[in-house]
Amino acid sequence: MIDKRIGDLATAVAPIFDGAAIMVGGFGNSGIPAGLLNALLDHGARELTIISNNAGAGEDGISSLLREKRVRKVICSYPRSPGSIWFERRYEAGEIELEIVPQGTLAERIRAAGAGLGGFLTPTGYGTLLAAGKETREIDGVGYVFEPPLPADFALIRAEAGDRWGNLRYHVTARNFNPVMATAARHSIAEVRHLSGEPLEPDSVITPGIFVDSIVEYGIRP
Amino acid sequence: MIDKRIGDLATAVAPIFDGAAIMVGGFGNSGIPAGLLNALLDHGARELTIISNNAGAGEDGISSLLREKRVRKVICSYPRSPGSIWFERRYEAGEIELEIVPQGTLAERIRAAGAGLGGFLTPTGYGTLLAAGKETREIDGVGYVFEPPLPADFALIRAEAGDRWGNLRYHVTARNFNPVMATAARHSIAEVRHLSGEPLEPDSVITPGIFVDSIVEYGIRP
Amino acid sequence: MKPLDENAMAARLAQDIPDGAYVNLGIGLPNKVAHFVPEGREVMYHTENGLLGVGPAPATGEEDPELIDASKKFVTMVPGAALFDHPLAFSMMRGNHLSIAVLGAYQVAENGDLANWATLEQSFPPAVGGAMDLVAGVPQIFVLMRHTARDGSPKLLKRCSYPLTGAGVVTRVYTDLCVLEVTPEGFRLVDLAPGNRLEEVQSVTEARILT
Amino acid sequence: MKPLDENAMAARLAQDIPDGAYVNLGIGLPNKVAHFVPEGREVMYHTENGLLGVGPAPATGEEDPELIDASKKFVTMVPGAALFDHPLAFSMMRGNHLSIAVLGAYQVAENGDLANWATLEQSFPPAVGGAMDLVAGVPQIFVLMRHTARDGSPKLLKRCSYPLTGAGVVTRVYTDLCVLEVTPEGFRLVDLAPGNRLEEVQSVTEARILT
Repeated sequence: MIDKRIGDLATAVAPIFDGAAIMVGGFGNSGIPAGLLNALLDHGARELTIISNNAGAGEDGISSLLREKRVRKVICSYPRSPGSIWFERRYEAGEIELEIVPQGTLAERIRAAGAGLGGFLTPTGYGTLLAAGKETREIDGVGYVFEPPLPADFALIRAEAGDRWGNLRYHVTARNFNPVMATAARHSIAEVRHLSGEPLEPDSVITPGIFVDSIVEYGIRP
Repeated sequence: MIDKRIGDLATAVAPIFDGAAIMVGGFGNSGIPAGLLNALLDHGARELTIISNNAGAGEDGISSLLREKRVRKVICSYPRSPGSIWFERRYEAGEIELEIVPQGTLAERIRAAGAGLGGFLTPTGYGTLLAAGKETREIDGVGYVFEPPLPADFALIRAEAGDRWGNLRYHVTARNFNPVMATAARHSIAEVRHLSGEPLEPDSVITPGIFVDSIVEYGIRP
Repeated sequence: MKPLDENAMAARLAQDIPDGAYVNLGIGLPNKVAHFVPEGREVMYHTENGLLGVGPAPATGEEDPELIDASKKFVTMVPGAALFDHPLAFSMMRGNHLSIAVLGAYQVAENGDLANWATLEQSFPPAVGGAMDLVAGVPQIFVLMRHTARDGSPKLLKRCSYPLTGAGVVTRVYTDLCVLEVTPEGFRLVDLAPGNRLEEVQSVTEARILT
Repeated sequence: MKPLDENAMAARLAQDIPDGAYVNLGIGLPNKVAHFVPEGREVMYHTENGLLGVGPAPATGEEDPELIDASKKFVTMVPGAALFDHPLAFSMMRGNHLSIAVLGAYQVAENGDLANWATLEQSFPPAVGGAMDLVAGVPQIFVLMRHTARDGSPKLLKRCSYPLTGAGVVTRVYTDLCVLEVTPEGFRLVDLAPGNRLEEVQSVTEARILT
């Protein structure tokens, strides 16, 4: 029988190891796996690489991991949100490595990893600092940058509803990076607002359960 | 006001010109835009390139275009379905050009065109005849083939429900190639079983209307 | 000189957004454009975090905490809206499906180069977001910004000194003093804000304004 | 020799599909495997035209004309099923997400090479479908086929003579005479169909069978 349900957040994040690369879904506060991030802070793993669109804000979530010096490297498109004080502090002190990736390239590199592709050519960033040192190519007068896939050891995903097969459905713009990240990690962990033993409607599934390794209920919204 | 509705199939296919490259959604008989294909036959355009997973079967749809010698080239993964007699006849007589593309590479090349990418590296087909003459690369011990994007002049799409904004929703496995083809053509034409002036639920939309140029009702199922 | 205020700047740009357009509005001033699109035009606003059909801000108390735009502000959805994930949101941009993007800028050069993501300050972390994806794939890039920097220095330059967001990508510039089109020859005047003279505007512009 | 019939072949292979596996079954004989998975195991069947959770054929009159599998046969959906488009269906394959693919073959070589998409006949149009995508990304490739061709010629070879579907991709071969594992040294016997002796099976096999 397929049953990916896990009883509590601590058990869900227990497999995460020191030095792991972790994708964190969400954009701003929408679709952030807040429960799993709290559990990861308690879990204590360090030397982490965090792959996420933003670099946290305030005192919770990714920010709390930065504050407690658990993060070695951040790969993101936009680390400078209002209130991302802990990122800025660590960055200015030279305590973390930063890799800036254009937002669409970030999504596409993650997708390539999940889809088993070896990389792709994108026009994004051609002729800019973010293409420095990268392979480029001109096709029919358009310049492209070669970008490699970006996989991770773990993905922390936030969804609205899920079932025991790991199928997920999202609420409005909380979808964002969550579905694509679920495909690209060796081990994807989903927190869902409503977890059911009954299956989701096959038509309404956005993330098929094959991409999800474990699923845990966390009813609180951001 | 945005209103992409068109009153009849003939008007919907009227912009198609001789020599056009046309994507045709569907897999087997599921999700085939049968009404638009009938209208295309009546329309009379010739020297067409057809991009589709299969090459038709029986006497209708793509098969009828092959029978009437409207097709110059077929790009597909699997032309040899039971009943694809018109394809086989034209192929054996050397009357059409055939480009065989692995099914996943076909989907991905179409996606790359719709997503503005310049191509990608796939492990599919590496070391086979279908990689002959193509650029290849080895990364971390895995061989990859470089595949270019595959765009089209037109896409003929079949969906279950649509609205005046061009938003589409599909029925079960009739989704297949339809959503990705809608993104990759300069002009995408959708036939839908139910066309409404009322909007689809934003969460239920699979093809956002931005990818659809015109939409016409055709209530008959395969 | 008689600079327009921010609302008037946004209203001027909004005149040039046609009925049926698919438009991405950048963070800050560009976001205001949505309030000024003339009656009778249906414009679909795109936000890269997964919504086409962004509606106005919700009434207080009606906010959905997970329904936000790229500025992370609470929004609503208009009829005909669609939700999707990040890869599809960026296919819309990169794949030439949107009509217009309206962006802010630090600098614009007469060859259409745009600098809007990083300054030369080393301690300040760079943040690119979706700007490079927009300029790579959206056919019309409108820049909406003050004509000069806060210290009075010009922002419309012969060449950008800040790191580029994209090369040769800007099609129009809307400032508080004028509207310029980027042509192969350089900036060409479309119109002046009411009550301004070209010589005065030229005096605060490093690049030559053609007429 | 005592060859298994097709049902017994499918049943033998089905023994090796574990509970919770995600499995793609090829057209023809491989499709039969679903009928023989032992009770108590929940296996999710994937079809590349956009369904994970393929169920048995519907009762006559209950068919949904648009709910089909890769063989274009009418199917149903099991609880926990999900629907998606072609790009995502192939991400599941190419991206190493499926557990097992069961395929037919013209030829299998002792180095794991698979030939199952094209013969050497020129007039016959080639048709690859999803086979090359499956072997590129699914970690366990099980071949299910008769041990020899209709004319009695061997199909388990030192090297394939037909065009390859993939190089070094097959992990196991299930025939009507035996089960073989592909190892770095070549085919290694897992078991013989009841009532058969290795020497006899070897006599209809071009490649060496190790024990």
